[in-house]
Formats: sequence, structure tokens, C-alpha cells
Amino acid sequence: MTARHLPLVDEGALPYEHPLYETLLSIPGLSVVTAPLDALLTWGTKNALWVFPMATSCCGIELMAAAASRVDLDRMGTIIRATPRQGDVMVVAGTITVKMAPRVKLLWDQMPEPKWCIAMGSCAISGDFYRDLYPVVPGVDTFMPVDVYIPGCPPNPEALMHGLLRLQEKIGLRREGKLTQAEYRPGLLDLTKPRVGRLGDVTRDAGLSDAQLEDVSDMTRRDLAEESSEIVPRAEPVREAIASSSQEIEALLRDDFGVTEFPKDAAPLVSRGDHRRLAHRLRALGYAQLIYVVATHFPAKKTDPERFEVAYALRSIGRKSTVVAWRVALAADETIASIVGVFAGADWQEREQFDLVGVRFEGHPDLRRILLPADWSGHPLRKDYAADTAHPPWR
Amino acid sequence: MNELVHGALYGTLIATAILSTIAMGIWFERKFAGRMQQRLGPTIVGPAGLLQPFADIIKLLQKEDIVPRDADRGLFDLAPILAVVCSLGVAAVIPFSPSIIASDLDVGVLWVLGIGGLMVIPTFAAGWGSNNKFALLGAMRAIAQSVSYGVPLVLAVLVPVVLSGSLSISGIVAWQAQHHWFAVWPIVPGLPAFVIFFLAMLAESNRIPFDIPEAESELVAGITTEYTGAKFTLFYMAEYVHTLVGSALGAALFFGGWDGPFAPGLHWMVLKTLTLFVLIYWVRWSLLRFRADQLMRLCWTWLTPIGVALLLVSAAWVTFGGTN
Amino acid sequence: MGYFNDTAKALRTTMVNAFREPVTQEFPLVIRPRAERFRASFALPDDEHGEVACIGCLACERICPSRVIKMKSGGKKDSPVTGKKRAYIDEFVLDLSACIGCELCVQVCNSDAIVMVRQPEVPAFAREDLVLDMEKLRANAKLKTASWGTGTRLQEMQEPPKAEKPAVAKASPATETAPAPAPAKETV
Amino acid sequence: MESIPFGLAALVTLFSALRVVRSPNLVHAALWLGLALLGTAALFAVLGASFLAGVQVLLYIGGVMTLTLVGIMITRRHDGLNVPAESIGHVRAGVVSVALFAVLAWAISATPGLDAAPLGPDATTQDIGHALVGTHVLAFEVVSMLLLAAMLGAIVIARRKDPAPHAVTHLHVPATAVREAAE
Repeated sequence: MTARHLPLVDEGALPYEHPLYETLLSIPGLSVVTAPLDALLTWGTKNALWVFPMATSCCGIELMAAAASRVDLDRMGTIIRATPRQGDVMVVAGTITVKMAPRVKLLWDQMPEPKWCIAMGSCAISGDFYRDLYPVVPGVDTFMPVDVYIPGCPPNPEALMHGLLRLQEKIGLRREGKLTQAEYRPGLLDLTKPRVGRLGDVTRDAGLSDAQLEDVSDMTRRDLAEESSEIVPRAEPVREAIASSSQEIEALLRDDFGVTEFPKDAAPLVSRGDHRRLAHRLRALGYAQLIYVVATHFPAKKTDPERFEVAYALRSIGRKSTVVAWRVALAADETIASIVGVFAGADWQEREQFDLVGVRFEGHPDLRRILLPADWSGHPLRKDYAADTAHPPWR
Repeated sequence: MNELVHGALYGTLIATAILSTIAMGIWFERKFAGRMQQRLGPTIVGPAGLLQPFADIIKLLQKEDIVPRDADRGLFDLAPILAVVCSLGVAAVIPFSPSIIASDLDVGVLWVLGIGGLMVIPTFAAGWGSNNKFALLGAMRAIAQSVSYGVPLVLAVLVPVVLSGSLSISGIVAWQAQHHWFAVWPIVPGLPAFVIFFLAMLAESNRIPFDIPEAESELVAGITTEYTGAKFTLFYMAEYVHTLVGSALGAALFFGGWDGPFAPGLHWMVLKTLTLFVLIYWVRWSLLRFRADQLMRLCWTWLTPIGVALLLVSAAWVTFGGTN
Repeated sequence: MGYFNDTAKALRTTMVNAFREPVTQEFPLVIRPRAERFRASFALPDDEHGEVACIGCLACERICPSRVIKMKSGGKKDSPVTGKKRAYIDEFVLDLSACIGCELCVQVCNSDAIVMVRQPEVPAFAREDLVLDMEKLRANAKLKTASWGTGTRLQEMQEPPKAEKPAVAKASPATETAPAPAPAKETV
Repeated sequence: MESIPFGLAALVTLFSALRVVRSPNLVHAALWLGLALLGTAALFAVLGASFLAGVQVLLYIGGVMTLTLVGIMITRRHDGLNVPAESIGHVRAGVVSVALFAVLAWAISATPGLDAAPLGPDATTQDIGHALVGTHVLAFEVVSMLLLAAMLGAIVIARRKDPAPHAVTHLHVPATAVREAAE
């Protein structure tokens, strides 16, 4: 049997080479004094596990419930501290995405030793059924050590407390120098094994070095530093104008924008050149709220070339609120005029469409990726995007 | 020289007593808070969770000491020590019985106000020295807050000074023992002055509803955001010491200190102090936090004018109404 | 003035609460009653002859949205108990670490060979510990209480009422007037 | 015997006063100032003027220090508080300091009654009170008026309206956007 899954910090094997320590060890009978002291220190460590919550999704709710009256984590001395400096246990509760992971690692590194990590729920343990998706980290133990895994989707508050009790058990076992890991049974984990090795593995993938993680965080940091200082002028609130009826809009589109087709089941197609002007006109008519900007990718077929469609919808605010929507068709290499100057709310939405679909918005003040890390390759909502496209270090 | 020995002896005793009381105070607070939320509070560590504060402290002392790279090392290290020193220093002039007092200063009230006012310096040093934006925001809030609560605090404390005609706290207590407790009689300047004092003291010891510098939901952990292990323990202790000493001060200034029938003075002083201490925690776990501007408005537009009025009333009382 | 009233109210509420019975249930000592359909882990129960009931039809492996079930069919053999020929499994592995507890595997199982149990697994020190192999799953069936849902029950529950469809289609109400009994809900 | 605490307090005061001037970091300078003021209070206390010591702590450290810190916090950028501590005219400053010291020393030594027995340490508070509102009431009131005038002046300066009030910038719309919207 190969000891593939080593304990992450084997304290028994740590070389204590300080001369003072050696001298002290040679004093006979010293252990009579140190053993109770050590027991006291372990007791303190075990019984005051303060939680630093890393709650990103539904498991976080159970974490809150565990601190509430029914289960009451305070009974075992566990309180929740919001700063990593005062936490002992990081409870990762929720799906960790590729963009989130460097932050989680950063916060983990900010916690003072001795520290532990609990992976709460399937998403934190293995990425759950999102684990093959492009943005999801297949288990937090791919980039940081995990001490206790609490199964469940989500685990209930009692299970979290059980996990903390297990952690106490583990702290005690480690102090006594006992191995706390399961016997490795090859093949068991191949079932859901992520494609990269884990931190505790001897066979760990070199692609998952700390240096690389550092790179990723550096990248995002740089990304923040480059934030554009240009201020997008906010559009003037239009209060007087009253939203028009759909006939009027139809007439407007037909007369001024040359739209001839009004399909029953879709928004009318507006030409690429007229689109920004239309947004202005509609805003002046009282359609002051931008509901969405959605881009869709249509891959090349036998008859049609590859193309994009960007759909917009506006709402008039008021008692008789109405919605008007339109589409713009783009060829594969065409760009579309940004409407950020008309609707400030389009800023992030257009960035999101650029990020995920890859449509370029002409005149956008700050067209960068918004959801994915800056070094991501490709646009995942394109139909031709391969789900397992490599993204270091996780895929 | 004799006085020096006396001071050192009693000072050590009082400091030890306070520090061991706050260990129990932490336990009590957690139990009390738990019961107020229909929880149990600590139950597992020790009988009824009594050993929980000790476990906390043992754990905290074992934690790694992290100093942020760009922190102002000197201030960062100095702040927690200063906080404990300032909060314990106030206790030096509080009489716990006619004889148990570390130093019976002639100007005890000034000492209390001065040292209490110094608390803003460790807070500021911690916030600024951490090189952390949340800590810095906490420090800025602490200073703005201290400018606001300082004036009503001084005005409220001056009421017993004027009524008793003494600046020494043991003198004030002795006066009350001979006449009436100030919270009871004369009730008009006495009781409102105590309320103002209580509010200002909550603000000074950063307790809810005025824990604006620490505001956990906004500022992560406020000024203590970057503190780990032992240094955080000091801050944690200083907070409780400050609250306890503040309660003792309130008991001495407005509730007659060690004065009381049947039992020796120390019993009464401890009882009164702990009652105020419990009151503070009751308030802490019941109310919401004020916004910084709300606190300032409260202090400047309500407490300060009322304090001035009370001071005038008490001066008039002394001039026209006699002393009892 | 409103603030003072609210403050008084808050102080009263907390003080009243302080003298009420706490609602906390001390977890390791007292386990809160789990609902009948509470489900936390899995078990492979035996059939009425004391053999493992699973016949390796792969239905659960195929339906699992997280793809956590892997099994190896053992082919048809003569049963040592009944002497009849039936299918067996060689291996059955379920990775709890990525399971979402959707119960679909239970629902599609026609032979009630996989059920969920109400007692959760113990939080593990290693991810491998959360992988339930056949040994562990069969032990679970003996040690833990099964949840209400089994394949047949869930299927029955979710079937459309049987009597109405033919009645409408034939349009001859004379023959079939008696409506089918409502699907049995609580039979435990 | 009594000169040891005095000397210690004086040393601390001098050292921190020096650091106030020499410290390149404004916040450090402010905090050293606090220590210098505390040292002064200690000097008062050593000399038996405990009331003055208390007032010194209360007003100067509790009040002035805090206001200085407020001033630093609200006016400076907090990331780089370093200011050049190098003074431009060492020589001139030195000359002025020495001259000032000489004048003060002469004035003090020329004051009559220095050899008189020191005031008893007790009852200083009451004495000061009586002196303030009895013997020296005129001076006291004049100083009060001066302080009142200073405070009023400060309030007037602080509340003076800016001659050119800033437009509400976040609602500012460029003219082109309006024109475009109107077309």
C-alpha cells in the first residue's frame, strides 16, 4: 500500500531542532511536568474553536442556523468571528468558483496558526454536481488543506456541530501522534476524482503549485489596479415623458427605423447602425429602465454562417409600466454600439455579455471580464465552447 | 513611603480582583446572552461552561502572532498594552470600601476623566497602526465619538462634585454615606446625571448601543481587525475591564459606593458594581447600534444641554437648598 | 419618544426571554427527532431471502445527476438461498462527497434495492471516508433507520391516477364507475 | 530623593518633545506630543500640584490631543503621512531658542519670592477655586471673554458659505447627452 494520502501536517514527524528543545528533552522526568501542561494547552485549543465563516451559498444558511438557538454552537465555545485573524476554523460552506478560490486561499493564509478547515457540504468537498463545470473548483482540498469533511447538501446544523466535535477529536489525536486519516483504498476515489491532484497528495499535480495560485491572485489584483478612472456620464432622468402604447412604438420603429417585420414570438430586429439612436428615442419616450442586455451565440450551420444576436429590453416606470424589446443581429466579426451613455445600468451587463459570449461593445468605457478571472481563455457561453477547456490550475 | 506601600498592595489586590472578575464576567455575559436568546450559552467546557473563558484565553495565547507587513510595528504592539493600562488605571482612585483604595487622590475625579479620556489613544494607535482600512475607519469613528461623549461625561460627573463639594471620589462617597445617594436625592440633578453618565460610559467603553468603532457588521472587527492571539486577548480584556471599572465608578459616584446597611462596605460596593455591570450587558444584548451621526447628534443636541442644565440646577441646590 | 418605547420594549423582551425555557437541544446528548422522510445517507437493504436486493440494472447509475454511483454487474447466477437464477452485483460504490440527496436513485429502483437512511454519516477526516462501498452500504441497512421513501412507494405516489384516463378515453362511464383508490400514502 | 521622579519626568518630557519635532511621521509626532504633555502632567504632580496635573491630562491629552488627531485624520491622506522633518533654518532657530531660554530663565530667577516656603500640597483645589473666582475674578472673566470671542470667531469662519458652491456633480449631465436624448 502506498501512503498516497499523507496527513497534511504530521506533527509527530516535524523536526524540533532547536537546541533548547533538545536540552530540555534530555532532562529526566521533565515529561511529568510537560505532559499535563501539554494536555492543558490541547484542552484550550480544542474547546475554543472560533469559526471564520467562508459562506458562499446555501450551506452558509445552515451555518447561521447552527449558531442560533436550536443548536447553539456557543455551547461548545464556538463563536463566529468575521476577521480571519481571530478565527481558528475556516468553515467553507458553499460552492467555490475559480475566481473565488484565490481569495479563499488568501484568507486562509491570513489566519494565524494553529488553524483548521472544515469543508461543509458537497460543493466544498467535491464541487458537487457542478464539479465538471468550467468555473467550479472541484473541492476546496484541491488548493488548501481540509481537516474535516461534512457530507450533505446541505448538512443540517447538527451535522456542522458534529463536524466540529470531530475536529476536536482530530486535534486530540494529532497531539497524541496518532494517524487521523483513513486507510487509503485505491480506486475508491477514482469515481469522482478531480482531474488534478490534491494538496495532500504525494502525486500532486505540479500544476497546482502555490506559485500558480499566487499568479492567479496577482492577476486579479492587477486587474483591480487597472480599473478605469473614466467616469461614465449618467443619463438625465426623464420624468415628463409618458410611455407610449405598443402601436406607437410599432409606428416609430416602422417609420423612423425601417423595421418591417414584427414577429409574434420575438422582438423586432433593428439594424446595427440604428440601435443606439433607438435607445435614445425610447428613453426620451419614458422607457427609463434597462431590464436586460442578453447576447446569444448561434454557431455556424450548413446554411447559415456563425452569428450573434443581442437582445435589449426597456421598461417604462410608472403605474402603466410597459416593456419594449428589440434585437440586433451581428455577424461573427461585427461589433455593436454600447448604450452605456444612454443607460448607465448597461455597463456591467454589457461587460457580462462580453465576458461570457464575447460580443464586443463599441464605445464601452471599460470593457473587461467581470465574472471570470482576467486570464480566462474563451467565452464559455458560446455554443462551441468545450466544457473542459483548460484553465489552470484546476483544469 | 507608607502610603506608597499601601498603594502598591491595594493596587495589586484590586487589579487581581478585577482581572479575575472579568474572567467570570465573560462567562456570565455569554450565559446571560444565551438565555436572552433562549439558548443555553456555554455548557460543555467545565461545569455549566464555567471554564470557557479560560479555554478561550489558553487558546488565544497559543495562536500565531501576525503583524501585517506594512503595519506601524511600534504602535501596533503598544496599543493593546496601553488599552489595558488605561482601563485599569481608572480603578486606582475608586474606593471599594472606606479603606480599600489604591490611591486616595485629592483630584480623583480629574484622574478618572483624564485616564478614561486617554482610552482614545490606544484605540487610535491600534486603528492607525494596523494599516487596515477597517481598523482605520474604526479609529476615526472612535475619535469622533470621543469628542462627542466627552463633554456630557464631564458634565454628568461634575454634578456629584458640585453637590458634595469634593473632587476626591472617596470624599464624594463619604458625603453620600452621611447624606443621601445622589441617584436618590436630590433626584432632579442626580438621577438624570446618572443616566447621562451611564450613556457616556457605554460610549467610552464601546458597548452597544455605541460600539461604533467596532461595528462588526460594518467594519469586520473594527480596530481589532488585524489583531491575533495574545494582543487580541489584551484588547478583549481591556474592554471588559473598562466596563467593570466604569460600573464601579457609576456605583461610587451616584449610588453611594460602599455605603449600605447590615453588611461591610466591600459587599455593597461589589453588589452595586455588578448590578451596573449586568445592566450594561442587558442593554448590550437588547439594543441595536447607533449610527455615528446619531450618537453625535444625541450627545451634542441632547446630552450636553441637559448636562449643563443639571449642573446649574445642582449649583442652585447647593446655594439655596442646603445640602441634604 | 418612540425610541424610548422601543428601547423599553426591547429590554423587556430580552429579560422575559432570559427566564424562559431555552429551546436549545443539546446535540450530542439529545438528537432532535428526525422527520419521517429525512434522508442523509444510503443503504443497500437485503431482499426477503437475506441476499442483497440489487440486481445491477444500472438505473440509478444512469439517473444520478452528480454521477456518484458506480456499479459492476456480476451477471446471472443461481441463488444459493432460493436456487433460482437471478442477477447480482459485484461492486457498488456511492460517493457521498458529491451527492445532492435528490433521491432519484431511490425513486427509479424497481426492486427497492437502494434506500436512503435517516442517520447521517459521521463527518470524515478524509474524502475517501465519504465513499460508501458495498460493505458499508449493507452495514447501513442493518444499523440505520430507512427513510420513508422506497422506489415502489415513490413511484406509486407520483403515478397519475390510473382509473380516470381509460374512463375518459373510452367515454363509456357505465363500465368503470368506481374510481381507483387514491394512491396509498402512509403505509408504514 | 524627590529630585529622582522629577528628573525622570523631565527627561521623558524633553525626549518626547524632541521626538515631536524630529519625527517624520505626523501621527507619531502627535502621539509623542501626547507623551510630552503627560510628562508635563507628571512634573506638576511631582511638584504637588495635583489639580493642575489632572487638568493637564484632561484638557491637553483628552481634549487637545484628540482634536489634533481628528485634524490629522480628516485632512490628510492616510497612506503616506510622512512629512519632511528637516527644518530649514537650524541656526536661526537655535539662536531664537537660546535667546528665549535666556529671557525666561532671567525672568524666573528675577521673580521675587522664590525662596519662600512652598505651598502645602493639601487644599490646592480649593485654593485655586477661591483664587479664580475671588481674588483674580477680573482676570478670569477677561480670559473667558477672550475664549468666547475666539470660539465665536471660529464658528463664524467654519460656517461661512463658500462663494462658489459646487454643483451637485453626480447628477451632472453633459449637454450633448441632453441634446441627443431630445432629438
